[in-house]
Amino acid sequence: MELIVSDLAVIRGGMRVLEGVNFRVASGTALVLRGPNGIGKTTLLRTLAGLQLADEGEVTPGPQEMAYASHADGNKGTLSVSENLEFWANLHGVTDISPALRDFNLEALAARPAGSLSAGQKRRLGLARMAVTGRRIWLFDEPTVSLDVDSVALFADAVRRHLGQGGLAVVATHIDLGLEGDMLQLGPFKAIPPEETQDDFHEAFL
Amino acid sequence: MELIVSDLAVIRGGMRVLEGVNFRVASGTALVLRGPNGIGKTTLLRTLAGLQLADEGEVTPGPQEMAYASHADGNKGTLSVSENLEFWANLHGVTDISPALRDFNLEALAARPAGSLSAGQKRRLGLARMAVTGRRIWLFDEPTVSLDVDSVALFADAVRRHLGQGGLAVVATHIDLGLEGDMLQLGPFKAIPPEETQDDFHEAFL
Amino acid sequence: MSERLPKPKSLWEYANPRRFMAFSGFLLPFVAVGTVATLAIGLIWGFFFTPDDYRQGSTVKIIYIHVPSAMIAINAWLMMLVASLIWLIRRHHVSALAAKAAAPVGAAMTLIALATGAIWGQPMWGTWWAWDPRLTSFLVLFLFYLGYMALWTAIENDDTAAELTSVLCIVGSVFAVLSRYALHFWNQGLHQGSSVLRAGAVTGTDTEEKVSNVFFYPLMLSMIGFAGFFVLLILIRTRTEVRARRIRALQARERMA
Amino acid sequence: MIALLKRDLALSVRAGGGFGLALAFFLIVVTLTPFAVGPNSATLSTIAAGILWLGALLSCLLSLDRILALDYEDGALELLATAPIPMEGVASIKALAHWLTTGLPLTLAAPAFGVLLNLPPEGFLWMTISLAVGTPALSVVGTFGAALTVGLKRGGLLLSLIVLPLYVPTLIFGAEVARRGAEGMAFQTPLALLAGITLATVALLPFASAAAIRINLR
Amino acid sequence: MIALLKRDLALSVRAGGGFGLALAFFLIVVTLTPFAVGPNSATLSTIAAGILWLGALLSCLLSLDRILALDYEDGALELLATAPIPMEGVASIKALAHWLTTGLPLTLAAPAFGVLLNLPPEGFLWMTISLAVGTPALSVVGTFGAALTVGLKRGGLLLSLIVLPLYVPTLIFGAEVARRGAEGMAFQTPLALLAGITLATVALLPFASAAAIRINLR
Ligand code: HEM
Ligand SMILES: Nc1ncnc2c1ncn2[C@@H]1O[C@H](COP(=O)(O)OP(=O)(O)OP(=O)(O)O)[C@@H](O)[C@H]1O
Ligand SMILES: Nc1ncnc2c1ncn2[C@@H]1O[C@H](COP(=O)(O)OP(=O)(O)OP(=O)(O)O)[C@@H](O)[C@H]1O
Ligand SMILES: [Mg+2]
Ligand SMILES: [Mg+2]
Repeated sequence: MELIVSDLAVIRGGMRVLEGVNFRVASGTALVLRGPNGIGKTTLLRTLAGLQLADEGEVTPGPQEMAYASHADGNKGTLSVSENLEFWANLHGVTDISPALRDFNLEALAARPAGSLSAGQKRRLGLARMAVTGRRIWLFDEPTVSLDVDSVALFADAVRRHLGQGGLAVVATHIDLGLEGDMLQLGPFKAIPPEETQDDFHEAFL
Repeated sequence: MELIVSDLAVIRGGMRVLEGVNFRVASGTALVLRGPNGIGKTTLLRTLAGLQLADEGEVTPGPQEMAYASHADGNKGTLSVSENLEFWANLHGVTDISPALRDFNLEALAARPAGSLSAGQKRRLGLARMAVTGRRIWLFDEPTVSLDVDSVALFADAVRRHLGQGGLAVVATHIDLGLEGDMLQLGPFKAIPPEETQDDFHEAFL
Repeated sequence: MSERLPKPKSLWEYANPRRFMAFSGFLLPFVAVGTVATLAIGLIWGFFFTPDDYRQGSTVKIIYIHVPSAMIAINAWLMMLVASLIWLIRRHHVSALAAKAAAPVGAAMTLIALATGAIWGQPMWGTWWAWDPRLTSFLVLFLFYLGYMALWTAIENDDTAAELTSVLCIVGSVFAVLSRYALHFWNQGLHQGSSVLRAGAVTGTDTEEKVSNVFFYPLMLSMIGFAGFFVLLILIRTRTEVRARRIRALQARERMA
Repeated sequence: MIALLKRDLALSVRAGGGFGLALAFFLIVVTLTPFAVGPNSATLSTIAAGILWLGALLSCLLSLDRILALDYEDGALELLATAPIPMEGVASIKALAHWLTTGLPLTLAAPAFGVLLNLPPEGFLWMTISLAVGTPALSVVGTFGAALTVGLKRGGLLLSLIVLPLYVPTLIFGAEVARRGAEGMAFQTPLALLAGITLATVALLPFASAAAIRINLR
Repeated sequence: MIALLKRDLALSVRAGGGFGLALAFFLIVVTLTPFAVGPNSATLSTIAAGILWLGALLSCLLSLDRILALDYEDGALELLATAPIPMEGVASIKALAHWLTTGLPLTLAAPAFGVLLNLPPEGFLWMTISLAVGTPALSVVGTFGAALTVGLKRGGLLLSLIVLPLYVPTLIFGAEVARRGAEGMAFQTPLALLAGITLATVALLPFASAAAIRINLR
């Protein structure tokens, strides 16, 4: 399987932020998205995940193959770590959460209410969710926010293991993750607002 | 002026997380707090900022000298960037927000509603808030989360400028900020749970 | 946007903002003149050149404002419904904006109908307000207008707002009809049924609660006048909305550049 | 789907008594009414049925904004949207969970509260029946309103502003059934209409809700 | 302080009409009542004053959870706690902002709605006065409740649960003033008591609220 993005244009807040984005990610490899703040990494990932519509262009395969880890984790503070994971697992028809707990070193915290975790512990839980989706393509938006060095290593291992099983990953980040895999600078794809002409009045709405 | 922390013990969720923390930060210098996830950096900073009570130990000067930038920024999505800053400025009796806007390269975004910013742009706004508090001691909790390299540099410069004016800063972080200043590993201060004896049954409640 | 445009191939092309602006700009003066004329004639005729009703006295003249405004109040919602459907199906921004523009007008008309009705009710029924189904269903209609407008104002992103309000408008219409039946079931009212458009009323042959011809022609005129007034307001407000929307789009461009 | 239902119930129970709260609010409204309208028991028993329905409706209303808001704020809603279950399913489940934690307990408790407003004895049975038939509609319509306003700060009031007009038919028929039941008049027609509304909304509205949620997530 | 007030008002206006919403909700409650209790205008005018007060109280209630919740969620409350203004000041300002956006408009609109429930004409003046005197207490007490429940997910219902009992005295005296005013009886005593309650709460409760907020922030 392969992730193919062909001249994709993504919009945010009614304006194009990126256009003509082209890349392919072969299974077993990872792609690292780079670019200054506000260039459109999050927007691109959300578009891949099917959370917002592309302005033009193609993405194959569809969202049903993708698992997306955003800035927000979507875990409930009142539920315990394992309860949160089990919920996501059930939802995706996965039965066993113990590997995920192990990979992200959460066994010790399994019984803790998620609300009582520290920032980094919360983050680990959020990442562990990906492992119970059973999806082939993993999309990460700044996954290592507030993770310490060991946890970053844990994360890198988990991703490598996933790649080893023929999965693939797209990671937007500002810092180095020690993940081999090619890198894509988004700078060049920045959308240039078309200069005003009479009859793009209609388009000027979009 | 000098920040003096003498054998401080901090509690979180009813449990001691750190004890016997001792350090001094002279004016014009910065202290970088380091430690694995969940060691107690956030808890320590919150205690310094006076947001929670110390279990024992002393902190001088009091909270009224400190400005604290936490994981959450406290800015309103419906208000514009400059409106948000002006609010904090008024609150602290500061009149001019333009330096803050300049230092964190927010002029271009000044009129944007804060809700429509990207993660990094939001973060810059959160950090700019510190510059309008007029406080001497700056406390940062993982300030560079989701900042790109340039913005990290901006941040470092701003802190240096503050130090240059005789201020001082305490920064909890996992990544290198290119900030000179001595570093404190919190690992050694991890609280050891007292083993149960008959007569500290009473303390076991704390 | 003043220079010539190619002739439209289909009616839908008028939904292109640019063509709409051109066309509506051309239409506006005619509608304005027509409206003023009919309204003036209808109201003046109605107020000064019709005899007082033997039963209701001069209060009957309220009908020249009351009935037309009530009529518009109902039809404004219908127009919003149609516009919303057009937006959802064919994605013409203008129709969404037209729906947005219609809401406050409709709400105002509802208020006028309620107010005039209340003023009329004082002499006729001896009370400002009675929980008569006709009246009450108008009150409920007003609530629907309120909710619709509140939703528009609450959402920043224009397209999202258009989508959501359209959905609300459609679902709301169903419930509005439901409520009307519910209300009629709930209470039998003192308010008279539709008689204006009954043949008997026009020919003056039917007996009770007829609106006889003397009152009928000026009433018709003022109804037409109100309809014109409605169209006029919608055109103006929609043009404003289009411009406002355009300004926002250009500002967004500015930011990105 | 089941997992989602389980989680929502668990959450509403953990977060300080899902069932308890709605009931308590109901109780309070009922108890406040006499203070407001005066203790005259004749007046009370005439308006009892109505007040009970009003109270049920309001305590439904107060819990509406939580149906989706929390999941939206912590990003769970986005993840649900990418999960392999249809958004219509999510909407229905949410409505069901809401009904189980508010509508159902209210229905069961209504007779007890009827006593407080000295509702005539014949009324109790029909009070309960009307609530049992009517409250599901309240939850479903409420979910629709929540879907429209999810993601808007201070949704609370706006939500109720949008939802309450939609409640009118249900309220009228429901209260009518209860009132007529209490006065021993014929209530078949309103009851049938009430059931009709409930069935229709339960069957159709989740699609509208799902659409609204999708739009809001973009 | 002024800055905070300005910001809060700005926010409630931006977020889709601070004033409008409370009013609209009030209107709706007033409209729904006859649907529930039946159109009989004799019954209505007897309970009019009470229902108006109940409606005002509820539309206050619905906006309570926004007083502090938003500031808590986005961390603004913590920052306010570290800012050089006393927490008591914050609590008072919050209450004031809430009153300006709900209590005040409600008071002004009450007579208009009185018409709908055919409140006897003598009643209007005293209805307005009782609301003007009573609603500030509602806002202050509400802020206290909000302070207690800030930081709890799905605070909404719990909050109203805590607050409503505290509203009882205000409601009783307020409705009493309005009712007596309508029936042309003596109302000095309840009015005096109502004013007393308001003054006392406004003067003292902010301290309790501030304490509650501080505790919740630890
Ligand atoms: C607030 C109170 C009232 C409201 C909301 C109200 C509303 C309406 C509505 C919706 C119509 C229908 C217009 C149409 O069918 O196109 C109408 C017509 C009419 N109303 Fe009222 N009305 C009110 C009070 C009154 C009163 C007090 C009177 C005096 C007796 C009155 C007399 C009429 C008449 C004569 C018509 C024309 C009947 C017809 O449709 O041919 N209304 N009103
Ligand atoms: N509300 C709470 N209840 C109970 N325990 C808590 C609570 N919040 C945090 N803890 C625990 O207190 C310890 C310190 O948490 P803290 O957030 O200070 O760690 P940290 O150093 O900031 O970690 P990170 O680098 O991940 O932010 C952690 O072990 C955490 O699990
Ligand atoms: N809701 C919104 N309305 C309008 N513009 C928005 C909105 N959200 C984001 N933007 C703009 O879209 C652009 C892309 O935002 P995005 O979040 O994708 O950037 P990013 O690459 O993720 O930045 P960061 O590295 O800071 O997360 C930014 O310029 C941002 O200002
Ligand atoms: Mg981002
Ligand atoms: Mg931390």
